[in-house]
Amino acid sequence: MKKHFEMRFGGTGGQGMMLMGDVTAEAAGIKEGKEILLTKSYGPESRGGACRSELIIDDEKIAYPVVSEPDVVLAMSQKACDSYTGDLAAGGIIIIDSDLVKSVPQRGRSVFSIPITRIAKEVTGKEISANVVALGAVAVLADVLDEEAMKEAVIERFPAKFTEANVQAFEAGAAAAEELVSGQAKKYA
Amino acid sequence: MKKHFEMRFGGTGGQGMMLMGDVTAEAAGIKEGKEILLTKSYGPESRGGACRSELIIDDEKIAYPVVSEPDVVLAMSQKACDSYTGDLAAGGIIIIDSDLVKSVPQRGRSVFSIPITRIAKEVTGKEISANVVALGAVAVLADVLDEEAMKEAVIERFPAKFTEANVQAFEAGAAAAEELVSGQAKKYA
Amino acid sequence: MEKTAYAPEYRVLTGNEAVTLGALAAGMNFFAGYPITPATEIAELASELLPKYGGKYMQMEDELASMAAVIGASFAGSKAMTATSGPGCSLMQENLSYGMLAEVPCVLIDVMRQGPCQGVATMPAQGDIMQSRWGTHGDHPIIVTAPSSVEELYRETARAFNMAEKYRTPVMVLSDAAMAHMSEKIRIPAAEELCITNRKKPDVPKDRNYKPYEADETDIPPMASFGDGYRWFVSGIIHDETGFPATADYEKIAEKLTRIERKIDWNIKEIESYEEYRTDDAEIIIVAIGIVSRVAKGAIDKARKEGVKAGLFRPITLWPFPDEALQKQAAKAKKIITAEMNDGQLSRIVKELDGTDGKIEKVTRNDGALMTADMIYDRIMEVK
Amino acid sequence: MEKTAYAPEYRVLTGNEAVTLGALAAGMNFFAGYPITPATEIAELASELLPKYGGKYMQMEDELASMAAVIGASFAGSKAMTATSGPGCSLMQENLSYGMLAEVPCVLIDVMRQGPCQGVATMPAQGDIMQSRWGTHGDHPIIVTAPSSVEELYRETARAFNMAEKYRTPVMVLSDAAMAHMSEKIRIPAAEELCITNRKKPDVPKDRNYKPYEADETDIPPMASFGDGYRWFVSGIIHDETGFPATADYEKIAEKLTRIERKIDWNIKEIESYEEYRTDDAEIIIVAIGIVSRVAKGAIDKARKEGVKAGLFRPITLWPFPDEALQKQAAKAKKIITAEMNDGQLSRIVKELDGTDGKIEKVTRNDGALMTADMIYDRIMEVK
Amino acid sequence: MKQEEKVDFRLNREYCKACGICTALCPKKAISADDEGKPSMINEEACIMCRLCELRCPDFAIRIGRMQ
Amino acid sequence: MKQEEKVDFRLNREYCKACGICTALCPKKAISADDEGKPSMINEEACIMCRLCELRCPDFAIRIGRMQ
Amino acid sequence: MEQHVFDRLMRDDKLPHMWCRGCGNGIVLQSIIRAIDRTGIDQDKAVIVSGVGCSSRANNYTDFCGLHTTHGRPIAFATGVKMANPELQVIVVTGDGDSTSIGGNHFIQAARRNIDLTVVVFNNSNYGMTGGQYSPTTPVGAFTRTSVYGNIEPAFDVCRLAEGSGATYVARSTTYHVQSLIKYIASGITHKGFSVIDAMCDCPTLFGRINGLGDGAKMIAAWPEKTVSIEKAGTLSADELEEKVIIGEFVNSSRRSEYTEKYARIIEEAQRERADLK
Amino acid sequence: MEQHVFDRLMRDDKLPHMWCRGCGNGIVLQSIIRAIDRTGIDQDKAVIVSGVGCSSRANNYTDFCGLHTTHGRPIAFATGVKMANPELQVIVVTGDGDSTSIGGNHFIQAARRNIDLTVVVFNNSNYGMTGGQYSPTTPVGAFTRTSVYGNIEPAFDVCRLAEGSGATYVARSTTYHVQSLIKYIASGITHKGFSVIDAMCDCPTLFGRINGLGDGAKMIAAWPEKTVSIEKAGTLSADELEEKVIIGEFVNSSRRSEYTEKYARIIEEAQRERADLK
Ligand SMILES: Cc1ncc(C[n+]2csc(CCOP(=O)(O)OP(=O)(O)O)c2C)c(N)n1
Ligand SMILES: Cc1ncc(C[n+]2csc(CCOP(=O)(O)OP(=O)(O)O)c2C)c(N)n1
Ligand code: SF4
Ligand code: SF4
Ligand code: SF4
Ligand code: SF4
Ligand code: SF4
Ligand code: SF4
Ligand SMILES: [Mg+2]
Ligand SMILES: [Mg+2]
Repeated sequence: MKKHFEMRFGGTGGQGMMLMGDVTAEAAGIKEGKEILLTKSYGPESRGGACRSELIIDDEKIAYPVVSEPDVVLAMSQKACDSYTGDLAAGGIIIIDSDLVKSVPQRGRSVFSIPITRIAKEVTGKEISANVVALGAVAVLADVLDEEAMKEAVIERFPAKFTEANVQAFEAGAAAAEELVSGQAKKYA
Repeated sequence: MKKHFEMRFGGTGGQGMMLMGDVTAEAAGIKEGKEILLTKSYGPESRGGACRSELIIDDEKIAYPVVSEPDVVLAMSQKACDSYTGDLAAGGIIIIDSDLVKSVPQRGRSVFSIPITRIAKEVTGKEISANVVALGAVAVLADVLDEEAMKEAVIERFPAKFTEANVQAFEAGAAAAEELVSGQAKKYA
Repeated sequence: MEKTAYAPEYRVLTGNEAVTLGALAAGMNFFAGYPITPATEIAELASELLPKYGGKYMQMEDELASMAAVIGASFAGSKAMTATSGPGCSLMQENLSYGMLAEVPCVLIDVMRQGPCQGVATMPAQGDIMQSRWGTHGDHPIIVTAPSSVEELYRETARAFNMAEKYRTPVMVLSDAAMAHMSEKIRIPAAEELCITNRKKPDVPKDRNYKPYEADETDIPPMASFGDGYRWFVSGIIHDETGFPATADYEKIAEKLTRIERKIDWNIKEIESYEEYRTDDAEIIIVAIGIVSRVAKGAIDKARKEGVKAGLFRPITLWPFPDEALQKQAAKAKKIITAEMNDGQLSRIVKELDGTDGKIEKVTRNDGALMTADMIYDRIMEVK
Repeated sequence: MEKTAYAPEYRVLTGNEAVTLGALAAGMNFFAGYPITPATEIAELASELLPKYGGKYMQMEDELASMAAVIGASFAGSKAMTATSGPGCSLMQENLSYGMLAEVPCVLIDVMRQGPCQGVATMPAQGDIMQSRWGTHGDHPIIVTAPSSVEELYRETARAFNMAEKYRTPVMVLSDAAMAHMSEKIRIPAAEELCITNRKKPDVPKDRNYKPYEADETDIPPMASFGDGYRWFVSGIIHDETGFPATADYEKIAEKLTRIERKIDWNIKEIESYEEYRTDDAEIIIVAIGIVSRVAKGAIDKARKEGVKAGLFRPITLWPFPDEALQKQAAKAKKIITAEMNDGQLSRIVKELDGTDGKIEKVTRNDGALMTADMIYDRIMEVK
Repeated sequence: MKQEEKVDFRLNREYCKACGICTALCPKKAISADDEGKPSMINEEACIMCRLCELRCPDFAIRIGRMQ
Repeated sequence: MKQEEKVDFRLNREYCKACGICTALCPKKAISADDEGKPSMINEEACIMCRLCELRCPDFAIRIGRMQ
Repeated sequence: MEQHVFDRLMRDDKLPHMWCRGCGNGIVLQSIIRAIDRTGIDQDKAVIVSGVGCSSRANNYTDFCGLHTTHGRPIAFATGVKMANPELQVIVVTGDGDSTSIGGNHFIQAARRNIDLTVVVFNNSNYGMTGGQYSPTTPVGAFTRTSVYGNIEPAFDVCRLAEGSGATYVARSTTYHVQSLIKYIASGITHKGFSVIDAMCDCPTLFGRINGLGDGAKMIAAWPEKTVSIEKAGTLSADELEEKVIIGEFVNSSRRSEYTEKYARIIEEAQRERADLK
Repeated sequence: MEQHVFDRLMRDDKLPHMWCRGCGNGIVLQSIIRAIDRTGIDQDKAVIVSGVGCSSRANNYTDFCGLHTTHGRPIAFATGVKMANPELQVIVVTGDGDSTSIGGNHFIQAARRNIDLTVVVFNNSNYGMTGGQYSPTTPVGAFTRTSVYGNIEPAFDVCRLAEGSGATYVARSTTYHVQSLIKYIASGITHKGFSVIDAMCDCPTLFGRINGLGDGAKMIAAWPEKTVSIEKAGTLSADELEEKVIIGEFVNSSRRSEYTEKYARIIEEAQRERADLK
């Protein structure tokens, strides 16, 4: 497993990209005991257009709080995909919401297309759960993350009454990712 | 003549002590070409009770703007006399308005008593001219000063219509002082 | 202090959150402020949390009023804080000087952003180092601490309250726009670990004998609170031990001004704080604070791999500055490189020290971006 | 400039009068201020004289507004000034930083009084030396001059306007409560002697091509006035050559901030000013400014009578500081004694200089009274 | 509205942020949001040329006039 | 005023600055300035004990009451 | 054909602007340039001064001289500009926080002096730029980032404050009532003296969202219901008025003369005195 | 026998005070301690906060807790004191310059919040401390050290400003009308909310002298003629009122609740919420 790991969750305001950062940081930092450093879009920047959260995970103290070569980029909108994938690390992966991102700047990178928002709608009835679906997918695809820790972090983040829906969303995301990894994901494509 | 000469004009607000400083500074500094440094009571200090102006005259640049051993102190009120004569230089003189100053802290110093305000009233009809009378006296008694230069400075200080009265007041003051110096001043004593 | 719902062992917090929670842990019960990027979230969190613990949040009309309200609240017995950034700091200077002269325990957080003037509100910088000491007119003491991580922001904010209370003085904490908004995992210390300090109270009878500025051998006068039953007076004019103006008395003026400097100077060993990293055999000492000190370590490690003996001296308190400790390092070092995100303010402080003549090099960045390890590494390799 | 009714050859003037008349002689046509002891008489005289010469006096509601109005007036083409003392200076810092960043010619007179806070309003001090450079957040350039006599107050105030216009920057003049209120005889220089400088105006056509922050090789951009026919924009956010915010562009930020420092640094030889007294063979150098430098001469003369080779180095400009000249003296000297009315601010500046390590002694007085020649003399004899 | 004068509704699509103000507040519902949320003239006949759409567009995106 | 009660007009001469307010504004002219300009009770009979002299003395110099 | 007012008075190269989707600031700005246009003042003699805030970015986009100052101080800067050259037409664009919180003092003092500035307050009831905290004009009970328990601070009535301080032209309108908004701003500009136009506008991103008021279109559509005209207001009881925002022209007076004109007379007098001395 | 109020509430060791002969400040101060005495508030729970100016020295002489702050800021300091401990009775003594010039913003904001402070403005129409420059309350035409051509700045009506900003108790009296002055200050203290008493007083040394108004006694004697009661004012025309100073109680309202009380309710609510979480 890579010692220093960078990830970026990009979308538009309201899609819950900030929350994805929080949950992942909690899972990796508190549950897994790794060092983490999380930054987010801030101020006017975050008030329209693309916004993102960025997480660095490391076994050691993290000195420099800037993600410069992300290993994982999630793009939940076309604009996010356009703005946030240019500096992907060699060997890094891009995860896109296949309904919202029409074109991925191709530079020979692994792209995982998942209809994230559509899955959310189908599983929980609510588009707003898209970020939980995405968390499931990310948990599977970013090998630095532990799926169980992530799920727990999701559960703890919300009031109990949402647990069931969230678990479903998370698992659906994870499943979609698993399928892609095992090359069987044709269902939503 | 003493190279470094310090003088202090003390009285109460409204007696024109500030103006005495200005006129003397003008005479010594501009007309006589000496170096001068003038300070005055300031702020709340000058708004009631005793107030003063202090002038240093020297042939060379004056570094330290504080009068510490005045060679001449004029006291136009009892309070001024009480507060302002303690640090008189050895060999210094005190000039008092004999009607307004009842007692002079005696430490073996030359005191010149002149009924300055009374003279002003007699000569010009106005008490306010007392400071001009005092200037005449000072011009005579402080040997660093030139009587003519002082008189000129007085004349220039006021609008032309006051010239006559001021010259009379000045000369009366000078005369009173001359008499004292020549030991004949019994008239007002 | 009661353990807050916000205080489990480990948490992921932003710098601004850590400051607020650190303050609460230290007993903050009053906050007055005016929003400003990048410090705003401290006010926001305070506005939500303080009333939950019986404390008070006041959003004042500006920074002048914020600092004034903080001081007023402290006189009434509160542990009070404000938080701002450069432009607000500039506005607080006059009342901050009141706090210094009138010896008012209170804490001011300055989350530094790129200056001068409006600068760039969202970009980090370290441009307020000199202002934190010299921003206001006249000589005056202050304590300033400059943490370098979210965890340290928590601890140093708490310590700032303790020092404010102990030394009866305003204490400043310098954060920056980067640390303010990034989250790190921190361990929330137990209340005991923080060792809450409270201001010394007078024990004289409640008549007129209480003199608010009469100090014992510690140089720190006990402080009553308004309403305690003492009737005392305090002035922003230089005052004697009674708190009343001593405007005509040179000796009293000197006594007062000397004592307030002394109460810091003589306690420097307890107040000062610094970190050393790989300095044992270091020939090149990097001096860096806050966020820059973090990347400096990377640069040092890299240089050491190249056989260059580099080390880090990180002042945590900037004022008082850990002179002696640095001089000890300086004596052994061939070169000292100050690394900072401004035009060289830290460098000036280091230059002041005896024993540094001719040894000082600097690397600065003043464009709103973070300094990188490479910038420092390159400089090390240049001067080595 | 038209010779004013107030300009015969020699006059007896107070320091505050000299400042006002010097400003008028240099072309001041706008004053905005708020009364404060011991600077008030500058405002009072300005309020009377300015309208006589078609200029304008504005009494603003506070110092924040005063500095703002001064800057506004300068943009509209005026030669503008304000005058205040420590507390007011602290309040002006934010807008002063606007003047620095937006490169606004204007003059600020600080008549120093005993600080900190309200301090003692009528007592002189030299406690604002560091504030004049570091009072506001972020790095920034400024020119500060510290005259030592009434005559020099006149000349340096006039020169302050010239420098402000030439370098497009705020210039500060440090006076003090003693000089402000004492009168000395001064020679009023003829207009030619003062060499009035006016800001460089743009000569580009009046369309949008005028870029208010585009500098030629002098680093000083020509400056239009509002209403001239150019339509331009200026921001207190760090801006590019067009005056518009350059918030996302590190390079432009660095370019701007570097240029405004450079335009002072590269002209240091023209800006800096200092006096040396009996330094030729001096082994002990007194460094003193303003009123203290006067008594220092007496102390030096006295010491020389005792066979001690003392001399005076008097920085007239404090910022930029005449480094090189002092270093030249320092190289020859055995000891350097800084003498000042504060807790040692000048001393810190001198310590920063290379070549002074271990040589610096100080004598300070910070109780509202003037330093005496004897204090300096005694120190000389102690360290000699 | 006179027949011979046609409404000249120009939208600067680059400026328009699809806020929906113009379409929501057109007194005659002459304009309507397209699938990007940006206005287009759907009923020229209805338009009374009150210009409110232009005046209330926060993004300087609309210019409405008459074509001759 | 009842005969048996005499006016107790006390002046703190150290505090009094001889401003003349009390004497100028005494509605009954019961007090008058002495040669130092400081008030003294000149007409006890006239005094109606309105206490305005005390209330308006800017220097906390007057205390007026009744002697029993 | 005459150029469109946008082309004449806006800086096209600076658009699209930085404001959020549906933000009312753009409407107020548009009203300002239309008002300027209507008064026919010389484009080269107009200076637009702003403070700091979302709204204070307005003069970034206009093609006049523009002075973007410090937070809260635009009126003080503008006072200097106007005094130095009274020929200039000086317009201040400012936020509710900029003008009535940190800048409150300059606001009331300039009103008292009656100096000829036209101040347009972009009143969105919160501090937009810093992320939506309550301001001195936030209604009681409203939620913001610093009033999560509901705001307890009573709001200023900007017009009453202006009037109480001495402003000689005072009016209020909203982004819904654009025509009157333009009219009032134009009157303010033509008026000789201190003019205040309280331009009620919306911050959907922050204030709107946290208070569940919907998007920009919804918020703007709500104005007719929230407001009542000054004429109508006269017929309502205090209780009925409690929740309403009154719009209209509150003060339009020429009784007090303008500051720079009075100062010009001082100059005349002083110069006469000086001439007499010669 | 009961101790005299001077002995109970003044610091005898600080007298005689520093004010000039005939200065009205002493009368206002005396009225304040008599008012405090009348309300019977606990001497140990009263804090008198002042700014900087001649008048701001008032609390040097009183035997309460005293906070002598920076120029213009006493209301802001007082806000902190009162919020921190609402049990304290906080009284602000301030000059016209201190409160309506440099401190104007704090004045209007505290009024808006309706925080329970009692502000007594020692209104002598000039900056006494700095030697007599014009202030925001100097009448038009008056001479001062900075208005040698006659003041051209219109004056604030302190009471109107307070009212326009939201103060819930507003009154004015003069040093001549001491009885009503005491009464209003006492009412201000008892009133729960922000109270302003505009205490018109004289600075004979500076303002009096330069305007030829005579000494303290003359100036104080002139008040009856310069003033008109609020009752009488109602019967006069605007022109007749032009030159008059209206005295009386302008606002005395309990409609709006007090700030610290409202905040106490927030604390209750927040603590309830917190308890609910447990
Ligand atoms: C001295 C200072 N304090 C605080 C700030 C931060 N700040 C910038 S804009 C603003 C408030 C903006 O509110 P408003 O004036 O209503 O404008 P809006 O953004 O709502 O249009 C604040 C508090 C600052 N820039 N400077
Ligand atoms: C920041 C600051 N600016 C200016 C001053 C100078 N100053 C002290 S008191 C004062 C005005 C006093 O006027 P006012 O408040 O009316 O009180 P008064 O002396 O008339 O009673 C001024 C300008 C100061 N101390 N601090
Ligand atoms: S001009 Fe009026 S009617 Fe026509 S589209 Fe625009 S808003 Fe609708
Ligand atoms: S009002 Fe303007 S920005 Fe909004 S949808 Fe219509 S055209 Fe677009
Ligand atoms: S009013 Fe007071 S100070 Fe004035 S004369 Fe009477 S007793 Fe003396
Ligand atoms: S109590 Fe009244 S009547 Fe008697 S002396 Fe005093 S003022 Fe005059
Ligand atoms: S935050 Fe609010 S005020 Fe600022 S641009 Fe967005 S909608 Fe407008
Ligand atoms: S200067 Fe004026 S206000 Fe100050 S104490 Fe003297 S009379 Fe009173
Ligand atoms: Mg706003
Ligand atoms: Mg006053």
